[in-house]
Amino acid sequence: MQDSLLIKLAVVILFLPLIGFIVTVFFGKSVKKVYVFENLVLIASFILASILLYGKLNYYIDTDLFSEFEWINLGEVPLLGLISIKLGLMLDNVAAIMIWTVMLISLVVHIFSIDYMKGDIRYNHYFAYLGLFTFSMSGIVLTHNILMMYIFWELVGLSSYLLIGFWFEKKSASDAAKKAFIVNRIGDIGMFIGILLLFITYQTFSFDSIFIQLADGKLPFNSEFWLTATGLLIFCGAIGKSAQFPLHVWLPDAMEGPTPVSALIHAATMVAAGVYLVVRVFGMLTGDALLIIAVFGALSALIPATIALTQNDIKKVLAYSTVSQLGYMIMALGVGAYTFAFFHLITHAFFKACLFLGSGSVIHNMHHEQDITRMGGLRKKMPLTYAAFLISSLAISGVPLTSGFLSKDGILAGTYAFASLTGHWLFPLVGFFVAMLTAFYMFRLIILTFHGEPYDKEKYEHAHESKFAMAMPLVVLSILSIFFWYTPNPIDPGEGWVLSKWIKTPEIFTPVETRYDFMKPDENAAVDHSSAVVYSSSYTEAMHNAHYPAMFLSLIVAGLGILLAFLFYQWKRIDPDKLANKFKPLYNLSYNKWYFDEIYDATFVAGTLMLSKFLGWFDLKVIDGIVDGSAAVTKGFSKFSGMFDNIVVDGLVNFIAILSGFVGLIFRKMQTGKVQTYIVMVIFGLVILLFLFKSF
Amino acid sequence: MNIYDAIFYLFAVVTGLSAFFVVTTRNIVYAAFFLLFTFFGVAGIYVLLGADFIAIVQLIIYVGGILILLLFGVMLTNKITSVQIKTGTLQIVPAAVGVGLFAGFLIAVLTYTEWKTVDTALPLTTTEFLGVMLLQEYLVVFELLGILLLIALIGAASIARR
Amino acid sequence: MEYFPILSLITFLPIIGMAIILFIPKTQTLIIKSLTLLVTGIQVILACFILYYYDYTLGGINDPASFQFIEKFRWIEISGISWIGTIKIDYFMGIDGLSVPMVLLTAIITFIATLSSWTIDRSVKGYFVMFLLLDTGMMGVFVALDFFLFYIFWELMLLPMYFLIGIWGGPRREYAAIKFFLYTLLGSVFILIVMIGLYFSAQETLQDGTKVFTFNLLALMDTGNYLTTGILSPLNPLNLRLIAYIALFAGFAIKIPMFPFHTWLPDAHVEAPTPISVILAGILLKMGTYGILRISYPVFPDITHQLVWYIALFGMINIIYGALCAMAQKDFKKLIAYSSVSHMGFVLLGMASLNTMGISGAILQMFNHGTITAMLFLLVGVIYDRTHTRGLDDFGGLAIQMPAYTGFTMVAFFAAIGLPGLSGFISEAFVFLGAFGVETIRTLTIISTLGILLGAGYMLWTMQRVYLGSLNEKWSNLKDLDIREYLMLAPLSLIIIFLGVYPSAMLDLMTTSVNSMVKFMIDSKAIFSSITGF
Amino acid sequence: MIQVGLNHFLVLSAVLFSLGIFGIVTRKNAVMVLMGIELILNAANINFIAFAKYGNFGYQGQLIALFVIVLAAAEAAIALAIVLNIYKTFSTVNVDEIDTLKE
Repeated sequence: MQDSLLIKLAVVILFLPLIGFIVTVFFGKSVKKVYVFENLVLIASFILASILLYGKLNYYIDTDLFSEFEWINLGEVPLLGLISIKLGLMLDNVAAIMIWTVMLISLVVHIFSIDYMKGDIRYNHYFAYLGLFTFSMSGIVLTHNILMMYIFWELVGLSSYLLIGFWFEKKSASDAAKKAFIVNRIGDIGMFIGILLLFITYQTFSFDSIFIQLADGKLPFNSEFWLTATGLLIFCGAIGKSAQFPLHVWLPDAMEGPTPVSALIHAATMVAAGVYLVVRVFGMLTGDALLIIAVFGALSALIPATIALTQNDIKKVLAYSTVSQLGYMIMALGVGAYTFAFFHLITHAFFKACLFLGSGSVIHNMHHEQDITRMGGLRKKMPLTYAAFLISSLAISGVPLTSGFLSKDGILAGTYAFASLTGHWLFPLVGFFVAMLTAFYMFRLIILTFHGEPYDKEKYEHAHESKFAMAMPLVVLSILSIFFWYTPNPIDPGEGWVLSKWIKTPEIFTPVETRYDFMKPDENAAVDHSSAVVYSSSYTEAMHNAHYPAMFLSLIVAGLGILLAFLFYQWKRIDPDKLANKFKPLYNLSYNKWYFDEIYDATFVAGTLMLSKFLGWFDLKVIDGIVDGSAAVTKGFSKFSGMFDNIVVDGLVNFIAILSGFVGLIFRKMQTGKVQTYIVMVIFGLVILLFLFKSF
Repeated sequence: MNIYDAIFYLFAVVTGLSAFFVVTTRNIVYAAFFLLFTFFGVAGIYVLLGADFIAIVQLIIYVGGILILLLFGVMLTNKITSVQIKTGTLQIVPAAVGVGLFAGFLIAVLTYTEWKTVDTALPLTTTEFLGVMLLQEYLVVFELLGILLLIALIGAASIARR
Repeated sequence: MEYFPILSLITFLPIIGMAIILFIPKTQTLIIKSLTLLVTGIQVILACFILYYYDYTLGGINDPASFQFIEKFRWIEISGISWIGTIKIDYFMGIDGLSVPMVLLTAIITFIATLSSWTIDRSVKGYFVMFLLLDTGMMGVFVALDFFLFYIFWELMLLPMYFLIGIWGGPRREYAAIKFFLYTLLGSVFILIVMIGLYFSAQETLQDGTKVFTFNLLALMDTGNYLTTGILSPLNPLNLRLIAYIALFAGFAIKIPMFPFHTWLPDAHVEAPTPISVILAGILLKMGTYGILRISYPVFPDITHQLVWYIALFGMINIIYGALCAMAQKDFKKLIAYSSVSHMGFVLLGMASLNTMGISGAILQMFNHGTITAMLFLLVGVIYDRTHTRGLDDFGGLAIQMPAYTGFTMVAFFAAIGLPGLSGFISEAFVFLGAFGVETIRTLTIISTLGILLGAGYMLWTMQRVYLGSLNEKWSNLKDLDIREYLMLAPLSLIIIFLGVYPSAMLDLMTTSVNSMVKFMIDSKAIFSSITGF
Repeated sequence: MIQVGLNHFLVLSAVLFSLGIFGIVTRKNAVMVLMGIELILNAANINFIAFAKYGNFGYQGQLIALFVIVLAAAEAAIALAIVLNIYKTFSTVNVDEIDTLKE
């Protein structure tokens, strides 16, 4: 297998969904069955992605493949020399695994949607949008270039807009779509400025050549501060797209879209793009930048987890848990646990997609009922969904033998090791606390939905297990949530092939003095540059030491969370309502999502609208008023001069006219109408002229 | 006073007098005949000025053409048999005064002006030179005149027929 | 092709068409319309010819040898008028990378505006006569290289515009037309003054060695041609160049329109009939920025360097202020008019950067804004034709009733808010890339990026109010697009998408010129500092 | 008596010219008016030829005189046609009775 072939394969994978989109959107109206084409395209790209993954991991496991072409050539630019902007693909292990994940989840969502969306008036368009999304997401994954990433970044935003607002007849849906796009844009502006900084520093957008120049010591404005700032600005994009605090508000609203879409975009893939972006630029982030990123991650892990505790909408709970889990990943990246962050990204993608599709299955069969307090007892009616949901919940809670346990434990160990090396003990604290909360709210969800007595008998009676097309994806995804796909040893992820061979911590390119202490190369190891281990041995040691304490602690907190959930809701030993009344302010804070929407509405949105209203008024009244005023003054003046003209000047003219009329009356007599008389007069005139001009 | 001068005065008197009669006589037919003499006189003047060809043309066209035409005009517009061929005059006094003054000034201007004169000795026959000029330098004008005449011919016919 | 006067042809073809239309009885409206369509169609073909024969490697700007399709001959020559001396004015046309995109834009937009004019039913003959006259004026501005000729075309376009708004416009048409006319006339006066000032400041050396006063723009760009005593000479101690520059800039800025001279635009747009709005937004606004690039910049490079910060400031104000004002509007057309203000701010910002990326971004933005805004106005025209209302709150749910129409709207809207893959993105990105690279205006650039956000805000809000939501019952029998409307909208959206995916098609046309312009600006800075010592 | 020179011819032509004008102005009959015009033309011709001789213009003066004669012929033809027309319309050729210009 040749590397050029792999790249070509990647190109095909990238563009197949676009073809699917174009065909489906144009023939969506005329050809009823065109959605089949889109599904076939997705199957094809999934197969190709599998081949790609196999080829990459088997033959090129340690080489990154590149391919690029010139997109824009600005020629010989004065002062800067030749500038051209290139686009292209990069295929490393991370990208290969990610593209496979994206394609797999996209495929199962497609298949799930065939039944779920049946009967919708824009059925074909729905699949077209899914194709567009898959295309843009693949672009983000495969790019080697930050401008191209931004391009696909925005395209993903577009497809997300289209899909969230798919049922745009509902005002809440179109509101949510608008909100998602605009909130994402806020983050994107930061990212865009970061890109601008990178470009004016390095005159290129490609990751590799930026890294090479960075390793040579070229910094933005020659200052480490600006390198940190650039990293953080790029991270702004991730804040927006991965719905991190404080821009997380769009994601719960985005649940207005069809549930499979939530599974694909707002749980598994698109929101992961932010994490993926940080993964990509990890090599240029300084210690300070990483620390701030970790803080944002920790906050995003904590706040939505507390909100998820009290939500009653099944999809909202899952949405907040998504934000929380993404916060985990970001935090993990911030503390340097790169491999575990990416690992969690993959495992999370599977089990969260499974959870969402499971909730979709429930919602579908409960006739679009989303309130978990109105469900209950569905375990008997929908055993398969229940099983899948349970496995995924165990995974997200971090129970052993699941994939989630492996990755989450790694992240917690990473924070633990980080704390032991640097003394920031708040990170592991938050990590473990959130792990408990996660276990609690996930099992609250399961118990309220599947256990206990049905709330609405009639709906309960009509509920039934989903058909094959909807059940199959759940099975596939839940099987992928079990440990043995990733490692033979269910308690130590480090022994698995994913972490030992496939994903490695990348080289760090930032100047040594700006890194975390543990990321500085050891003096004795510095000789061996080719080694993939870029952290100092102290980190390896700390990580090793952290492994078992972290694992036990996480087991304990997960168990505690599950136990609490059972106590509250299954066995009803503690009345949640009483507790809620007791801690009314806290409950309200959580129930109302910490009032983020209200605060933003009252400040930024209202402020902008008021400013715009004011400026609209200002423009109409003041600026245009000045224009009209000057026109009025001119007009007044012209009126005056008009009067002057009428009375004085025109009076004079009229007087002359009257005078000449009078004279004319006299001379009228001379107008005989006979030519000859006129000639006589001419002659007299000539004589007079001759007399006047006589020169003698 | 040489013979040249004498001939000049002769022709000048003939021209002037007959012109005077043209404009003063009441009978149109007489006026036409006096006009004939005027043309003759002018032709003589032309000869004196060395323009023999022009003089002949003057005779042929004016006398042979225009004058006959005018006579026809008289005949056609005055029914000879019934109506007198005499014509009235009008505003003689102001016209006489005006024209007199005008003529005086004109003559004064013409005589008091210092004309830069070069007495060129022209060859006796001018026909050949005129012919060459007409067909070479002034060919376009010549052609245009031809067209003009044609147009005048057609125009006159069409106007008269209307 | 060497000596074929293609520029004159493309410029005066509409006049010929106009002359023919004058002889057609006014009841034959179909013939008149078809003839106009034919004329504008030929213009598009000629523009394609120009594109085909255009040499990408020639720079233009200040070097007469690298202009293309040059037509130059003595046009007016009056010798010996007392103290003015001999007046010699050239008929001088030629194009370089700055003008080629504009010529192309003019041809395309005019053609599409003709299609859009099909619905005009009031005194059709007069309308198309004015329309074609306007066409000549616009095309002429973009190909003239002699200031005098430029000015003539500039003014030529004013009058038909006045009538087109004033006769075929909406209810407040007289007010809007007069406002437009007076405003732009004021600008023209400024330009005229500076033009005359320049005329008496510089002398061009002819081939036979004699020196004459000149309107030739290329000669005016050469500092060596200025008389020491000239009013606007760099050597003149009075330093009137700054004032002249500001006057000239103001003259062009009114056309852009730059804050605070922009208020004619919303009125003119709202009252003008759809095709005229299209031309107004698509072409006329570009003349201001084109004039600055073609005349203000190279003739006054010294002052330009001094005032760059202010240009960027006004660009920023345009972006933010226009966007915020757009957000407050309730009338669809007014909203788009203010969005034009905002988008033209990007052009100003890009020009202020004085580097390759910024200026190519600005020119590209001029082209893209021309196509995008034209499309937006056409889209408004489509529903206005059907419903006779433009209130944003009068609609809702049109996406259900008119899916194809909504599809086109999506393309235009997302292009307007700079979505990658559509043309608006590239130009905005280039503008920012360029402007960000200049240290003095970096802060302004960062503030300007807010414009992207606000743009998304008002566009999506409009989208929601007009197209999404439940269908307003009043409009339940609206028809979707017909063939003619497809013909107008499809080419524009194709251009938008094509340039979004492959911007090099347009950028390659201009890069050489932009590079030589930037080089010229840098070089002239050195020249000026050596002359005047500042 | 002085030698006959340019001035003599010029005076003669001036006299002829004035008489022509006098004729135009005073005569009632349109045909007579035409005759006056012929006199004026002749006066002009004399000037042309005189200057041709004394002003060193070569033959051009004579040529112009020739052209004038031709024009006179054309003019006479047209004018007579008009006179005939007037006669048909007004039944008179007396120009003093034709004063529609007054209104």
